[in-house]
Amino acid sequence: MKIEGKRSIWKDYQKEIATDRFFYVRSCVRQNFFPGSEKTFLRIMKDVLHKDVFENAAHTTCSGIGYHSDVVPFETAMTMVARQFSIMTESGYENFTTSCITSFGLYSEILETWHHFPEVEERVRQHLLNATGRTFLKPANLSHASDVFFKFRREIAENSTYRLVNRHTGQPLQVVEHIGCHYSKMFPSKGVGGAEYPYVLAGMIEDWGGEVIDYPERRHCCGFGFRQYLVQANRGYSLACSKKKFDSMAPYKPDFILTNCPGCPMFLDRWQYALSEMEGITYGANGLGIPVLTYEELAGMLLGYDPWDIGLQVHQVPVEPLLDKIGIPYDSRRKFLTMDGQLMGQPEPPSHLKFYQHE
Amino acid sequence: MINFNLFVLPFFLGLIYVVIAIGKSWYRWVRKLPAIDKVRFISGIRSPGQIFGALKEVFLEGLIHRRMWKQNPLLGYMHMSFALGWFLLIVFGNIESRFYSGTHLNAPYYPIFLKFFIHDRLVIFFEVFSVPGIFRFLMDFLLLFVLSGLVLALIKRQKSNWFGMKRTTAFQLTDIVSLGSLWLIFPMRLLAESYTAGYYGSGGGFLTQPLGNLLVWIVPFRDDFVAYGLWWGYSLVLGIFFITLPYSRYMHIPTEILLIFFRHFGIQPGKWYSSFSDVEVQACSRCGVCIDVCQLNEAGIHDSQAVYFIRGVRDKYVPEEISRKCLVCGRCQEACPVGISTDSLRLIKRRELVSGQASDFSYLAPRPGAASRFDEPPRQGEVAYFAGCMSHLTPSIIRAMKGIMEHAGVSFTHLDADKSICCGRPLKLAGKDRQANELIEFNKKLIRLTGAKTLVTSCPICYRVFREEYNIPIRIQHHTQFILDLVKTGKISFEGDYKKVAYHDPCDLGRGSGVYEAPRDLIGHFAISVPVSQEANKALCCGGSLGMFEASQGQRNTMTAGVLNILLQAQPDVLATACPLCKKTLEKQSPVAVKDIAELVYESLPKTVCCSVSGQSHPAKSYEDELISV
Amino acid sequence: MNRQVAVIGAGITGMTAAGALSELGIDVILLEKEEHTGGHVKNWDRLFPSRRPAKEVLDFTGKSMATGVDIRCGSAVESIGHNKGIFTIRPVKGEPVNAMSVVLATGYDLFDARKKEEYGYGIYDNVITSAELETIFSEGKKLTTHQGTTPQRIGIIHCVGSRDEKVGNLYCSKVCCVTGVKQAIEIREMLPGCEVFSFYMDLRMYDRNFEELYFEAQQKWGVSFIRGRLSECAENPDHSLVLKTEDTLTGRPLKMTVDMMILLVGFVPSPETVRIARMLGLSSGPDGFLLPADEHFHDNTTTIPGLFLAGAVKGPACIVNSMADARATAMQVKSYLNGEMLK
Amino acid sequence: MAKNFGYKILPGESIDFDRNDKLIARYLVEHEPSINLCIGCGSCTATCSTGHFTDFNIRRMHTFILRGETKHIKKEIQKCMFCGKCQLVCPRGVNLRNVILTINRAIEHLG
Repeated sequence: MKIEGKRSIWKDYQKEIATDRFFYVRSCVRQNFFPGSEKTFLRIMKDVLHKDVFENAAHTTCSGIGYHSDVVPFETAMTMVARQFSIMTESGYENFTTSCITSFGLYSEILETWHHFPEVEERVRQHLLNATGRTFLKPANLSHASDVFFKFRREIAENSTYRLVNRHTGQPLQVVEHIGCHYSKMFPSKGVGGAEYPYVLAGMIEDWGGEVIDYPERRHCCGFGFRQYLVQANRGYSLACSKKKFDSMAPYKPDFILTNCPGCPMFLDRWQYALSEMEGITYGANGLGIPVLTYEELAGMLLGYDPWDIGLQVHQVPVEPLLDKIGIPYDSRRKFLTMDGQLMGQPEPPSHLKFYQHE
Repeated sequence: MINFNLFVLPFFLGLIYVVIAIGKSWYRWVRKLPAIDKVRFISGIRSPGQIFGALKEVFLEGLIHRRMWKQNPLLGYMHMSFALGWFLLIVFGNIESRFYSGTHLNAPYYPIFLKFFIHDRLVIFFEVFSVPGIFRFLMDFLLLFVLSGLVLALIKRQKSNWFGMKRTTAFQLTDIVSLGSLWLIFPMRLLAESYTAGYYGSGGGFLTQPLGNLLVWIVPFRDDFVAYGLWWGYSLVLGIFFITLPYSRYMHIPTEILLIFFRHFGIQPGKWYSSFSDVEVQACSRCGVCIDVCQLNEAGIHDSQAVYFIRGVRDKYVPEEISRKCLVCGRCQEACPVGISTDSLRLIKRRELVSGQASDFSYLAPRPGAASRFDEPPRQGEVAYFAGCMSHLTPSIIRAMKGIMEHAGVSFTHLDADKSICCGRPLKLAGKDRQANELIEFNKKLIRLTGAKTLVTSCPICYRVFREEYNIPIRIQHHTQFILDLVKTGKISFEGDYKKVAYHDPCDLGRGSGVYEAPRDLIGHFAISVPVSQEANKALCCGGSLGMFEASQGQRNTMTAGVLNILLQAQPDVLATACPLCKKTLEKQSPVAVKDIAELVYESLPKTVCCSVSGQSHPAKSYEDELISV
Repeated sequence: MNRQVAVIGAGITGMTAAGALSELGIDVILLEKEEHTGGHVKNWDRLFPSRRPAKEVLDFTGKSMATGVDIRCGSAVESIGHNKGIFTIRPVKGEPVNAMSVVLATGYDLFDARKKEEYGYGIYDNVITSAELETIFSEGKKLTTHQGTTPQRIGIIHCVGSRDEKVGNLYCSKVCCVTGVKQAIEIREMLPGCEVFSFYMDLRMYDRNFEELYFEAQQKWGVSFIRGRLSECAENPDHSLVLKTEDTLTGRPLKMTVDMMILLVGFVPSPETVRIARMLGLSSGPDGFLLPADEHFHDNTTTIPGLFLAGAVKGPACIVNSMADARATAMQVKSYLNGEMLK
Repeated sequence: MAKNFGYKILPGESIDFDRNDKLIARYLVEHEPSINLCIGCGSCTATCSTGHFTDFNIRRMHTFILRGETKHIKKEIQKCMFCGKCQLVCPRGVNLRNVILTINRAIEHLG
């Protein structure tokens, strides 16, 4: 592996990312999957990076999930997106930042379509106007929230308490980065580092002290794939996709997996449970699984936020071994307590996947 | 008078040994015959006619070597001089000995060593016209006859190409001992008789007496011990020959006799290895005639000719590919002086090799409820025409056949107009008889359903298996026979210019089915047949044989080039054959057009007819319209 | 400095053209930007399909230029212009050249395999190009992996940078197919224990003895050909490579590990060709290669009288065709100088 | 105890060349090397007598064998009638009848 080769490719995929005044749109599903992530993003943007990030309650789904599940036509999706732009315009912002990768992909696709077919844009404007009386300006800058953290990765590192280093050995942690398919596979130029060797998460890992693992199935889908999962009959295929990735990365002994998409951490995390229950297969050291994190959770961890405040307790694969490796303290007793000290419920112990017992 | 001396013992014991050994083998082979063949054997030995026929063939083949003569006169003479000469020496020796012993019952060694036992009886040398004199002449003459063969045999060992033989077989140790002793028998006899005659001054014939006198003159000391020693030597080589015979290639001599009887009793090679096969294998004389006639030589293949294959069977080790490395063209079988069914033996081995492999032709079976070809009502055509798989790649043959039948007003059903179920012979050639029988059953059903009286095929491969295996009460004809009948009954006639045609005999039509004349007669009606140096039963295989599995395309091409050389010697305008596979194979390399006889016939029909006939417009509806939908 | 003809580019085409012109008694100068003549051919070990050493061809062509050709290496063209039938060329070094006619033989470049990112060239240790393999051959080295081990299985990837909309090249580079077959044979010859798999879309064995070479590769050398374009490649922990393709002849995706991968890189117009064409206002096709005045009747001339095109400036061409084209150009130049140019 | 969530891990469609057992492929290449000459033109399959009744595809089958995918071939190959038309049309001189016979043997000997 020649890292210089990758660097020369990264040079070709530089991306314009706004530096302030972000109009932030949330993901439909992330707040259920990993509820701490978006909150942590906003917290870091405000407290650490001191940026202006605006949210508008009128924001709805972009309909990307329906579009990619073949239930929402493109024409409809474009009008929905036009409405989000009009809300942004109305709010006085022009830097559009999405929490969701599929949204990001859909926005990119629509802006690219309008760029090549202005008559389509005109038609959509007319639809929106007829339906809602709204007009809009196109965003001056479109970024994914992970682009923003990539942009400010060094600032985050400077403010961090911890680094991605094994405190016992002093060695950098070995990290698998997994990029959502809709981030740059459709439009390599819209993603940091392109589609083949995306740099967006790799850059964070490098600057936060870890090392990136390049394994054969790095390009493969996490297994969510919308239709694969949404139709129960197809779920076996979803599971097979995840398994393919785990089998491929396992020989590299990753310390954890870092993701930037709503679905990926969900499926890479939960399918490890499903695989262990169905087939008795476990990955990671001592049958504990490979922890899967979102980039917001990781940033929060390194900045010294309480692991349970950023939602690490909702992970199926226990994160405690990773916290121990880095040296992040946590209170095991608080893991399943709500903010106001109530027990939030506790999962049944899995049959094969081991629960972490703190020494 | 005691007619015994110790020196006869080696001969006598050897003789007893060899008689017991042969008897034992014969008994074992007969006992192990399959039940049906045993019945044939028992009824055979009770039938004087069959016995006589067998004896006649034993005489013609075992002594005269008729087939060998046809194949190679020099070899024929060599073998005849040994076999017939020795046989007559024994016969006349026996008769002669009776004059001296006065009795009909002599010890077996007495005639053999007669000259030793009667050396003291005065017989005058020039007493030519007396009975003993005639015998003396006769015996010396026969000895000379045998010795002339021996000289040829010695020459053949050194210069086999003088005998037209390019390759011959290697000897094993027992063969060498046996052959050495065989070769020494007659020189020893000559020396012993001559010296005895010379020593006693009488008793020899025109050869032995002068030679004896010379020997006595040459040998510095005069002693009857020399004569005695020579008689010992003679007896010893005889004994050695007899004792080694059952373990050497010369066992083929007594085995061939049994084989001839078997054949005359109606016993034939079966599907599986049997006692009969064993007899055939042991009857192989390793003469190597099959090596030279084999076309594989041209392709650089020198390890799988019949004699090598049979050696493998005898030694119970045949490398797999050897059994499949054969054209199964039948040329070696045709040339074999012993008449061993080499192709059958080869196929037996192939059957053994694939016996564990399965086939699945369930897709051909009519599915319950579905309309299929098997539900069709019988057709009215008098002829069922089966073009054959290969003919699908030579559509001009099919077009010609349809045109001819239309022209002749023959109503026919085209059995394989669209799809064809293979006739089964290709599977049989792979050793898969059981699987082939499944296909045969499907095809039989189809044929029966047509209600036709005659089954005509364009493919000799199909023709052969139709005749040999189908067992259907319907006339089976190759299209050459069928067209010839049309000509003979005046249903078609020819016009146009006469071409020079060289005819190539397809293996399965000629040697395989004995159809040599129909194609030639037919060609004679519209063209001039030019001679081909190797034709009819000696015809070469085109090289495309389905019997061959192990040859590369390059090797096949070499064989084809060889055939074309022969076929084109008389510079014909066109090469005719009667097989789609031969046509495709020859066509590839031939500088002149290669056509099936049917095509030539079609082209030679009166022009008005020829042009009005189209391949598509024949009246009989295609039988394959209703297909099994899969 | 005045000359009758200036040939720009001393690859095999320019050398052949210059040699032919001087043999016709024409005063010719040969300009080359590099320090040596020979162009791409000097980096090649043996040539398809006969596997004649490339050096033989260069030596032969060099001899034809031995007398009468003024060879100027290290003389890249800084500017070129024409006025009233006289071309003025300013090289980066040396005095300007005035010529009555110019033969443009600036040829091609090899496709930069880095652009095909998913193949990992420049990133994975054991991905090399066909040109690099030739260098290994011509230096007489043993073919080893980056880690120094003897490869047990090698994948040869056809159409890298050719017939690929994704890199903007729709055209076929013509010579890579047979080069791949030749190199497969050479690998098998050098390393009999090494399996060779060629991944191809079509095998375009267009010229004499090419198909026969393909046949030989299959029959004698047991090279395996898998019909399917490589879609992606990844590296294993042991630095071997995982190839993913569709085995289109079975209709199933196929995954295979190889120790090394050879990329058969195609032709692109050389930067020199593009630059000089721009200075002269020559037109090029959608593929970027230069257009002659007419594809059938005036395939060596341009819209500028006295300016001729030879060899791979007009698109991918093998050595044999480039040399023939160069000789044809020389004859056309002679006609032009004699005032006999066909209209 | 394996739990049943109402779906199973689907086996991959992809040919895993490294993991596949290529014993039969090796046997085939060793005993009938002409198989290497195939250029995948499909003449054999187009003319195949069995192919007229079923979707028997000898070209694809032997390609599968060379890739080590043999499971479904074992049954399928039994449909061949051995008529030899495939061999007669092959532009590369592949000895196809022996290819099929050799595959049969390989399956018999090597499972």
